[in-house]
Amino acid sequence: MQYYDTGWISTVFVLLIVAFVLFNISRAKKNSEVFIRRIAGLNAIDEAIGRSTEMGRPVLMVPGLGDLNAISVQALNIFAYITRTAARFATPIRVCCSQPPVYAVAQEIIRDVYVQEGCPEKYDTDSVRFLSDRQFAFAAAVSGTILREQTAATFFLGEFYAESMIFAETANSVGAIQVASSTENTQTPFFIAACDYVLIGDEFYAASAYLTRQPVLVGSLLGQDWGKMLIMATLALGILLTSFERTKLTEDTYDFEKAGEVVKLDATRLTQPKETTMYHIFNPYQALPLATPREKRPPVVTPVAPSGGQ
Amino acid sequence: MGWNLLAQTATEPSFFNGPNGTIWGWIAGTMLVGFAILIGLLYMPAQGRKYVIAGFTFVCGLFYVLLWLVPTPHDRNPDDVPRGKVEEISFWLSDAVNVFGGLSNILVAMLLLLGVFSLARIHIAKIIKQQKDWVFSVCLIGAMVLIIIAGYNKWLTELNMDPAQLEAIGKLEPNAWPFYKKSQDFLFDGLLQNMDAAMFSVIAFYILSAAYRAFRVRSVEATILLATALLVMMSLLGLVTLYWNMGVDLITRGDPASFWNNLKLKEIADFIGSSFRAPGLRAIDFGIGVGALAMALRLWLGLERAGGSN
Amino acid sequence: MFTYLGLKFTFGVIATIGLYTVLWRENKFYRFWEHVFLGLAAGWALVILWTETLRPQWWNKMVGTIAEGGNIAEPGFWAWAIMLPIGFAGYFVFSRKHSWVGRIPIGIIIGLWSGQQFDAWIQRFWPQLNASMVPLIPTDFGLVPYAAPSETVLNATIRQNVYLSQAIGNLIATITLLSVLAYFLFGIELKSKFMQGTTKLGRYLLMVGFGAIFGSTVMMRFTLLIDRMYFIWIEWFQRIVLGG
Amino acid sequence: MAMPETTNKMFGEKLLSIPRWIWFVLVIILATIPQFVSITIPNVPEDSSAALYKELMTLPEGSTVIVQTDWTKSTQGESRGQFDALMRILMRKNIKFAFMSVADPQASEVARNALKELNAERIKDGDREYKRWEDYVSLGYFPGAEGKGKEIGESMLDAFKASKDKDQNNVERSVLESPVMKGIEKVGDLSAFIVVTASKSITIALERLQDKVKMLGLVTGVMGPETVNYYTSNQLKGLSIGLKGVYDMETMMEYGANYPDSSGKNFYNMKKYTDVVPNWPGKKNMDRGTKYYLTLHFTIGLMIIAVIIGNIGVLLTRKKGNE
Repeated sequence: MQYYDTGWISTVFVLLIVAFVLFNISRAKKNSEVFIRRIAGLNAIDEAIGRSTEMGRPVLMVPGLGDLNAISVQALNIFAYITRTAARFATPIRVCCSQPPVYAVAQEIIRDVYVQEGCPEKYDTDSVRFLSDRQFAFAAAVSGTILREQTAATFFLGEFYAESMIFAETANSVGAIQVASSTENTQTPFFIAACDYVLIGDEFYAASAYLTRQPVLVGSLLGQDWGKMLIMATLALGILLTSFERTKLTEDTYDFEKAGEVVKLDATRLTQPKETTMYHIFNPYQALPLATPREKRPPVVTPVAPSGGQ
Repeated sequence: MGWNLLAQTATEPSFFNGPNGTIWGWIAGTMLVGFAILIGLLYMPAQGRKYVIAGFTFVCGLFYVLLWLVPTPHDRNPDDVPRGKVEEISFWLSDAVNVFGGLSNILVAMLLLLGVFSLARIHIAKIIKQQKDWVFSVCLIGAMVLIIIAGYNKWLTELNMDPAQLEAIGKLEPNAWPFYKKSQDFLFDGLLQNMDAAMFSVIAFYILSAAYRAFRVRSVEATILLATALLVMMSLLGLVTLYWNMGVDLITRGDPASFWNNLKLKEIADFIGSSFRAPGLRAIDFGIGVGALAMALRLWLGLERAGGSN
Repeated sequence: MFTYLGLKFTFGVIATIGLYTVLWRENKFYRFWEHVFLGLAAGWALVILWTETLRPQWWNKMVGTIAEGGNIAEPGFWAWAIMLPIGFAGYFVFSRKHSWVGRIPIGIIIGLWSGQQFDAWIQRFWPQLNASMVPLIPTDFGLVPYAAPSETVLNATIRQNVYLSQAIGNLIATITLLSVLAYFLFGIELKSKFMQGTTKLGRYLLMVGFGAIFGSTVMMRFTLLIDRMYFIWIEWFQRIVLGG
Repeated sequence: MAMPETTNKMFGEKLLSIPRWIWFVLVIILATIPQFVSITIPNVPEDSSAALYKELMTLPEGSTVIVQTDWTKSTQGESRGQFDALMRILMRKNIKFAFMSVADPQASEVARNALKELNAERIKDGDREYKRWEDYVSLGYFPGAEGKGKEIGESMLDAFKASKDKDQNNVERSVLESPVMKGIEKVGDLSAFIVVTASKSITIALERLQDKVKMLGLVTGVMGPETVNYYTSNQLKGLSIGLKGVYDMETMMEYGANYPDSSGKNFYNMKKYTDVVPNWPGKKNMDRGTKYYLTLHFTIGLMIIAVIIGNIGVLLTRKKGNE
């Protein structure tokens, strides 16, 4: 971070969101009876599993192409819930991973679920699979799996790219119920076109709180809401301020290189975008050159390798 | 800086480094110690475990958090000497980025074997048990072995080749390539790359069928989706745009300042883009961004166990 | 046709067609190519694992490298050796008893990722916030085209005026932005008609955006198909088979 | 009276249930045949492409840029065209460039091969050959875009101290000694940082470098919608999106922007800029983009027709239902 001029504001903004989340988590630990609005796609989960139980066909889960990060971890959290339900009905499951670390985490989470449900013997190590870390090899393999095993329910949750269309249409062609979500906005419309239920954007992060009602998750969800409201408020304020300032006549202009030195113009004119308060807040003035320059380190002499060096 | 393990910028010798070939002892020692600690961890009491993992996660995260919070040195040159304590820390941090930046790649790479191992295990088991489709498993394993041999063969051959010869081979026509190069090129460029492209282009078919099936005036949402998609698609076609705009020009009689110019296809598309698509996506991204931030916070502070199913 | 290139292209085409057959239905030919594809992908991953990642990023840093004439290009930092045991710990995931050790490398990866998010959030969203703060009050009420605020049309030297059409566009953009954001508030019970309306509107406006994305994505998908057809018909059929 | 209704209904149901394979066959045919004819289609370039063209044409001669290429065979349909157009401009303006890639280890090799062909084309046109080491170097492949992006932002010297390339006498040397990277210490010393990508790698680069250097992008149609946000918020100074972007570049290279043709009227007026940006007369400007753009018309046309047919079907059947 650069703190000079208005540079510190962004940091404070993020710290504020962080504070919201932490505060709400601590609050929710006391009382987790919080309202969360209905999310259609998630209510469909049980229906989907029920259907595949009747048909005796497997449930397919794909945590996307992403590396091990919040998105894939979140996807696995939802899959843990799905697996829990599936385990109760002894419905076969398939988890197809494209990243080794994600695969490792998936292995452990899914096994834990079966253990917690008291049926570790039902857990088949090969039901969680690593296919390929190569996008389209993965796509080919997954659609092959869908077609051969005739999955009755498919869950595509996580970071999906171009392959989303391949998965969705293939699953659609075997008549599977599909619940899908991609954090990549560019893929969401394709899921909307081809899937039965789609979690849009943020709903994906709300899912685990919605399903499990864990205080930590619920609290953090509320914190996120506060964060979004902070953003909305900032936007509203900024828009109003900018709108009025842009109607003001002015004679001044600012030199952005010289830390916003004021320069007089000969004629009055409307305020320019760059002269609004909001622009200044979001674009700190250039820092001036160092007052006391740093001294230089003497150049490094690269030593010659001893004769032992190969 | 010479004594700073994490600032691997300076090449002057220090306790932490040594020229190639002289530090095998140190390397072996470090590995032994590491494995010893690992074995020690296996006998760690259960209640302590989660603190170990949380500790690792926290420390690794902390580095980047500090990098963010500590003021970044302003116009720093590589041979500058810090002027004070704060700058010393910030210099040290920005040097250490070199090291931390690489860590997760190395770990992910080391875990890759895990994934490939599980893939191979499944298919070799199929072959041994002569299960359904075991022949295809043979193809899979075969292809894998072939490309590994060809790939490493090429790499090793070119590694031990003198630059001039390599350059000469680089100038050759593909038909005149030596075998080692042909074999690798055939498997990688001839098959793998082409299959990538093929699978990628399959999407076009699916998009067509999905659009035909899904883009129907069933609900308000579907209709909106359909209408905008059609408009934007048309605006991508130079010919359509041309004739559409000709039509508009009939209304405006070619007056560039006429209001009706807004009906030009490109203007409509731009309008949709800037007034609906861009802000819509932005809003989703704000949501996702806050969600990811909160999740990162939870994971970093160990508030949520990956796969928070307990 | 029977030169190296000829064979290479021919097999490329056969593989392409093999994968295309899945459009008809799942069949043995597709299954064959699917498995070959998987095998090659996995094998190749193992090749570049060492040549592209571990060797340059880990091994060379650990043992150091020698430049021309035996001088040190890079000294070796032996401490990198610790990465091997850590990476190895990941393989305990298969052991029922000690699987927790496998969480250590995972924990490190997640930690490194999480730490970066705070700065990344600012870098990514701070300018976007600012870009969303657009003026709504027009200073010029002329009915000029949406595209008009441009120097070439109005030969103004600096863009000062907010034109009516611009203001309208900005207003709609603002409504979209705020209502979509409102749609993603989960913890608030929408009692008031207004809020319910807003979120509904938000969802509709989202659909406009998604429609636009669909439209613009279609372009690329078809381009890739066209490129494949070029490969099959021009590069292979015309040049190799017909030898044109 | 009911008779035509029922026939309508049956017809409508027919329209609703056209089997997939018919569409598939049609699209294959339409994606093939137009490739054998060559017509140039009229075009109205996008703003973002125009901005990109203007920025590229105004780069100082002899300056150095970094070209981050993150595309391979699978997206060459779009990326190759963009890369070619970009390279043609850079080479004609004698701008030195350094390749790097973060998305795929193959990317830099694919780029080098493309460059080889372009060089052959230049020699055919009687231009000087673009020489490795003097005019361009390859910095290599860096997995872990995030980390690398940060390193580059901190210091070019550290970020690329390990990168090697062959100099004119085939000797492996540090790229930092090459004429291309001479005097480049901070990323700000580059005249631009250009990303040709088929993935999110441009976002990652933006997050880490946008405040330090002028960034330009050439992305695939899919990445377009989300990347264009960065263009509108002025984090990206210029952006070419997908095949349309390629065709825009090629047409502007042929006719210029704000630039009068023989008849004296401008081929295209840029919305954002008044700068007169000339064209490259007598050079090969129209290439892949032109070839594919015509075919694209037919395929997208088919798609539009498919959607329309489907909806006619819906309307016909619905009419009966309401009776």
